[in-house]
Amino acid sequence: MQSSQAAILHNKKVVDDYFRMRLSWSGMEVRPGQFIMLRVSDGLDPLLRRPFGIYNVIGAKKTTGFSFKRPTGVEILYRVVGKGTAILSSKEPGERINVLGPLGNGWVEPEEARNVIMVAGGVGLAPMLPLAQRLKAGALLFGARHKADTKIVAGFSGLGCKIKIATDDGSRGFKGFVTGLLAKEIKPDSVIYACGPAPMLKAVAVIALASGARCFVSLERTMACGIGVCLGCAVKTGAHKAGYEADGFSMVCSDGPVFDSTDIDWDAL
Amino acid sequence: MQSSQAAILHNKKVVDDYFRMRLSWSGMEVRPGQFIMLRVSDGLDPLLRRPFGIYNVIGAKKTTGFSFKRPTGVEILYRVVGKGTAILSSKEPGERINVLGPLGNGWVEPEEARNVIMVAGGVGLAPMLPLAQRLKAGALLFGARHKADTKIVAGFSGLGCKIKIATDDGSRGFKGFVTGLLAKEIKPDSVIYACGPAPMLKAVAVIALASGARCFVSLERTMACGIGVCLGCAVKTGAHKAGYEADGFSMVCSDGPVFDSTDIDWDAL
Amino acid sequence: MIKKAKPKVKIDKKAALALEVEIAGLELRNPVMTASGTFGYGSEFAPYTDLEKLGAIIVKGLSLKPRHGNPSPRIVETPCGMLNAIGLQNVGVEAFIKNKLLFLRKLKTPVIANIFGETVDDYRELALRLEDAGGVAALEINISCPNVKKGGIAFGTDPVEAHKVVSAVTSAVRLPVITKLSPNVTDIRVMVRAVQDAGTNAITLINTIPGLVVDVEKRRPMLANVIGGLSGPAIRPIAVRMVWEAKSVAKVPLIGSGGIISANDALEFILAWATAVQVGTANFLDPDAAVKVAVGIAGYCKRHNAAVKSLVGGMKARE
Amino acid sequence: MIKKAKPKVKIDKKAALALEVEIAGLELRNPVMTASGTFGYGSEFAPYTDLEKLGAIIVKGLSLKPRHGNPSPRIVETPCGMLNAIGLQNVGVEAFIKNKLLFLRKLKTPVIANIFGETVDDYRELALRLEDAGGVAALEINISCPNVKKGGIAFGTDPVEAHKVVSAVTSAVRLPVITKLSPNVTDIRVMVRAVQDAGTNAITLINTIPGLVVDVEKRRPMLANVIGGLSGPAIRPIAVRMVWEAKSVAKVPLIGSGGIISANDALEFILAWATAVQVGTANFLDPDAAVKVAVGIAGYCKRHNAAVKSLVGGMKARE
Ligand SMILES: Cc1cc2nc3c(=O)[nH]c(=O)nc-3n(C[C@H](O)[C@H](O)[C@H](O)COP(=O)(O)OP(=O)(O)OC[C@H]3O[C@@H](n4cnc5c(N)ncnc54)[C@H](O)[C@@H]3O)c2cc1C
Ligand SMILES: Cc1cc2nc3c(=O)[nH]c(=O)nc-3n(C[C@H](O)[C@H](O)[C@H](O)COP(=O)(O)OP(=O)(O)OC[C@H]3O[C@@H](n4cnc5c(N)ncnc54)[C@H](O)[C@@H]3O)c2cc1C
Ligand SMILES: Cc1cc2nc3c(=O)[nH]c(=O)nc-3n(C[C@H](O)[C@H](O)[C@H](O)COP(=O)(O)O)c2cc1C
Ligand SMILES: Cc1cc2nc3c(=O)[nH]c(=O)nc-3n(C[C@H](O)[C@H](O)[C@H](O)COP(=O)(O)O)c2cc1C
Ligand code: FES
Ligand code: FES
Repeated sequence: MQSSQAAILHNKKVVDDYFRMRLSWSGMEVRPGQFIMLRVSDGLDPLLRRPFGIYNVIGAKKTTGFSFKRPTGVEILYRVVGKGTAILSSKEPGERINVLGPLGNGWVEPEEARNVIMVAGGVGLAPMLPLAQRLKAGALLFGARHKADTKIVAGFSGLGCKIKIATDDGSRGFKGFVTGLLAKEIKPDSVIYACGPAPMLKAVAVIALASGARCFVSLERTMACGIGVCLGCAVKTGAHKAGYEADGFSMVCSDGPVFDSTDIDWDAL
Repeated sequence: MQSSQAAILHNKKVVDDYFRMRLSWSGMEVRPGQFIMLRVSDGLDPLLRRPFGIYNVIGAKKTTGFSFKRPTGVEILYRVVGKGTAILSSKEPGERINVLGPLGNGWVEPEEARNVIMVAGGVGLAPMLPLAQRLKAGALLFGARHKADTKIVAGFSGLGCKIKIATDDGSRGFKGFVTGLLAKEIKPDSVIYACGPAPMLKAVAVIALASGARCFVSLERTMACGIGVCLGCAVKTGAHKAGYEADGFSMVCSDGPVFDSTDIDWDAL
Repeated sequence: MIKKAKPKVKIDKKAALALEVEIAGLELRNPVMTASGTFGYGSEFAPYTDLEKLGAIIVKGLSLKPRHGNPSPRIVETPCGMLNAIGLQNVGVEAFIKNKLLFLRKLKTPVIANIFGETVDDYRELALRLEDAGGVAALEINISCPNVKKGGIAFGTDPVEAHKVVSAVTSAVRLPVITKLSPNVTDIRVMVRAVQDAGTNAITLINTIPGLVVDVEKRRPMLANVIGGLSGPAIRPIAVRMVWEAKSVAKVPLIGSGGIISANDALEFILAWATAVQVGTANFLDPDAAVKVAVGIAGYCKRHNAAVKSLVGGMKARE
Repeated sequence: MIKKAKPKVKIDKKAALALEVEIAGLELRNPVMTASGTFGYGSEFAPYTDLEKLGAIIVKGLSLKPRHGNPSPRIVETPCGMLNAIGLQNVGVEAFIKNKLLFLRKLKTPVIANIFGETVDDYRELALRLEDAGGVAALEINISCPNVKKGGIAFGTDPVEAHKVVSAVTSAVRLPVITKLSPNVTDIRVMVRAVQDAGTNAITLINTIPGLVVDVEKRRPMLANVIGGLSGPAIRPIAVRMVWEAKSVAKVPLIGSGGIISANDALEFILAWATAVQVGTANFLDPDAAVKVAVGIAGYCKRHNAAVKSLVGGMKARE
């Protein structure tokens, strides 16, 4: 974990309001599902760092394990939704930006035998790429607003995972929510990895529970510190978990962002 | 007067921390010594506009009068001293920036017969160029930190004014303050136009008073509105002037920035 | 080419109706006023904005006699805000009536005179003089000023003194009276009750918050007056909270002020129970800011198919 | 290549001496502390900063029993600031002593425990328990909490209640006691006098300022708790002003807190009479922020050839 100035290696529009930014990286190990926090401005407005999932890991040494060893770069895939991401999208290669990370616990490694299903909504696709890169198997179910958005899924081809797409307007793939695809795909021995808007995650959790499949979700909350100290990114978690961190609330940044879907109090989310 | 988005036509380093920025201009008349206020950021930090003297007027129709009619561009000459000017220096041509102006009253036109002396310290040179462009005569006394800085005076050559330079370290021209040059140049019938740091202006005012020459100074104060409503940019002015605006305080933005040096209460500055 | 920044969006008739609010018997075409001390006497903004698109214009605070104000420096920028210690410089009520009111009277926009004094009598006299003059639609009483007869403690931080000064004005004139409260109190509700009992017809909150910025190189305060009043976006969350707190006891309409830059900011106040809002520091960033806020509110009303009146207090606490 | 952001500047010996200050009998190597609730229990920052370069570490506020805190969302960004309504979630004093103090005791940096309760007895018990445990150099009492026995009015806004709670602690323990004041009062000097009379050894000002942010699209508060505490650079001018005001009656050392991001900000507080400072929200922007502030102060001291002690209160009002 480090807080440091990284060089922006590139920053390109993918489609519409989606951008990819590549940053230099010191070689620190990265696990699929971890995230980083960026200070988008040296000024005081916006004040807080912004969190982004690690979308791509560059130059890592080939290992057989579940993590990326000694990468030289990381990439984020981000959508411009407000002033922080707007500033980010205006950055030029060569500029430097302060990066804190890698943060959080990342995806839980599946047992070999399991049938893996990744479910992503919109920019929730970001933390799936490192997972797909490691697993080189399974299915990716991706939900988007419309055909254009599905361009961001291109990075997944050739990784050995089966890709199925749903769009809100039916302009590509299945018309409707991505959970519609999941219902068809899921098996009791599936292990599901999901990231996207809260209502989508909740629906995924419900389907998983019904089918008996294990399900991990990557959550988003407004964050200030990213390292478990401000206690700002709390989510209500099941009381069955032992210890302080789970006595009512867990921190998305340090206890997550990945949680077993059965640990989350979905009604409070 | 207008508040509008201008295009940045260029933004170049002149030397050290001095930059020139050219902005598109709607054709509105400009008088030498007027200034503009720029919003250096669309964000909230820094919050207030920053004032800059108009340094150059582009594409004005040739007129015989004292003002520039229908210009298509204006230029500022600025020194990076803090976060606002630092942000300004990072802007690229093609970007847009919000401009309020032209503001203030500008220099008072001299009677033809007078022997004009312009006295500028550092970036106080900026509002002198339009004056020199209109007058095409007189002397410019310019004080700088060192030889390198004197590069900013290049724009004055060929305008028909005699240029004399003083540097703090003597690396070019007279060694010492620019007021040293003034003492030699001044005559009772001189009319002096001065802009620069407050101590310099005060010294100029004293010399002018002693010699009986008329003297106009362009002052700087922290400003919020630039249009005389916040009453933030007050300077203490002589009680001899009639009317509300001068009953103790005058506003640099709307009553100035140019004042007759005998109107200023120099001890309160 | 430089383009005029004025918004081209027109507020259509139905939308215009959606914007109307009533404050202290005053019908306002929209809830956006300009805050005292940030809009001069109105005319200064005529080159930059359409004064007739404003809900109301509140002029710079007026005293009986002209005032010179504080020594300079009077302002300093702060993170997302600014500190001012103008010292209430103004032309005085007579010069206002003689020189400034003429222009304002011609506008279709109601003009509200902001007044302050050093004694209760000052306030009463000011009110009477302005009512007599005609052309002023309402008075806003600034009570964040030291009471010279009471050892300089601000009228606005003492409920008894606040009651006195407001009573003196409300009993003297028929003009609607708005009282502008200082945020510098332990419990804003106590002040709300006091001025309400004294007959105020509406309440503005908040005035600036006292602050200090030090010049660390020169080891002295940035402002000649040492302390100044903090305004701008930095204080907005505090101001919105105070409006919300005030509402728990307020029976008269509230006017929100503090850090409004955009329509969104104004709507925060409205949803938290402000019937109208004031745009202050933002006028310095953009002389057309207040009209842009009004236009933005119109857009919101259209999108949400709601009238401003129906949005007042529309914030529901989470389940 | 990514480079470590840690400042390479070393604080040399003479410079180090220039930084020393004393607060409540505690010798601090420099005046920079970490503010409670923004630095966890210290260990979380070990990967990012050198904990032994800090003047003191103040840990997250502790209560007798562990507390779950408020529902989520708990934080929201504001212009140059943030609002938090964590609800004082913490592990409770016993778990702190058992699990967290072990690590902290090994540091050469003094550890200050921040405590809060719902009754006067809570505070006393907490103080006794922490003194018994050993390894805590001082206590900081957070009195910005509702007093459940007095209808929920905060201890920190009532001088009588504040006096009670501080007396209870100072009379129970020998540890130095710092009282942290709420800014939410009409006159901070009244509170300073009250807690000083109750025997506090130092005073921290200010805690966060209550604020409210509205989600205008959803028409509800951004925070589940509706109101949160405003921190960050936005409040700095208010905090500096309160330190300056407090000094007019304070006999004990003051500790400045509120919006400190840089050494310059810290020096504003010091010149306005703070003997030490706390870095809070800035720790979120940069986990090495507090050490950078200390390094920056060292640089200033060198440039100005002055010791921190000699800078305290060094602000001269203008002639
Ligand atoms: C662990 C984690 C990983 C994330 N990974 C990615 C990613 O890979 N790519 C990506 O594009 N985004 C990601 N996000 C969301 C991203 O952080 C927000 O979109 C961003 O902070 C918005 O900043 P802004 O200044 O542009 O928006 P703001 O102006 O702050 O807000 C604009 C809108 O975004 C919402 N918003 C603000 N902050 C957050 C937040 N932290 N989480 C969710 N919504 C927010 C606001 O409620 C508002 O509606 C992630 C968030 C978390 C917590
Ligand atoms: C009428 C007028 C005309 C001006 N013309 C020019 C010009 O042509 N070229 C140019 O480079 N500068 C000019 N200035 C000064 C310029 O406005 C300031 O340098 C600028 O606002 C500083 O902004 P900043 O954010 O970089 O500095 P800040 O971070 O705000 O401050 C950095 C330093 O600059 C000082 N400073 C800040 N604002 C002002 C100000 N308004 N006046 C003087 N000092 C200030 C501060 O005290 C501080 O020491 C002019 C000022 C006025 C009032
Ligand atoms: C430069 C300046 C001058 C002000 N003068 C007055 C005044 O004369 N009377 C008054 O009641 N309020 C005065 N105010 C306070 C504003 O009217 C407003 O209440 C405050 O600035 C908060 O709003 P804002 O954050 O939108 O500026 C002044 C504010 C500023 C910034
Ligand atoms: C997330 C958060 C949690 C806090 N928790 C506590 C706390 O437990 N006890 C306390 O006394 N102050 C607490 N504070 C207040 C800070 O210690 C500090 O006084 C305040 O944030 C102002 O300083 P700053 O602007 O540097 O953050 C908290 C502040 C924040 C932002
Ligand atoms: S963001 Fe601070 S605890 Fe998670
Ligand atoms: S800057 Fe506002 S009056 Fe001059």
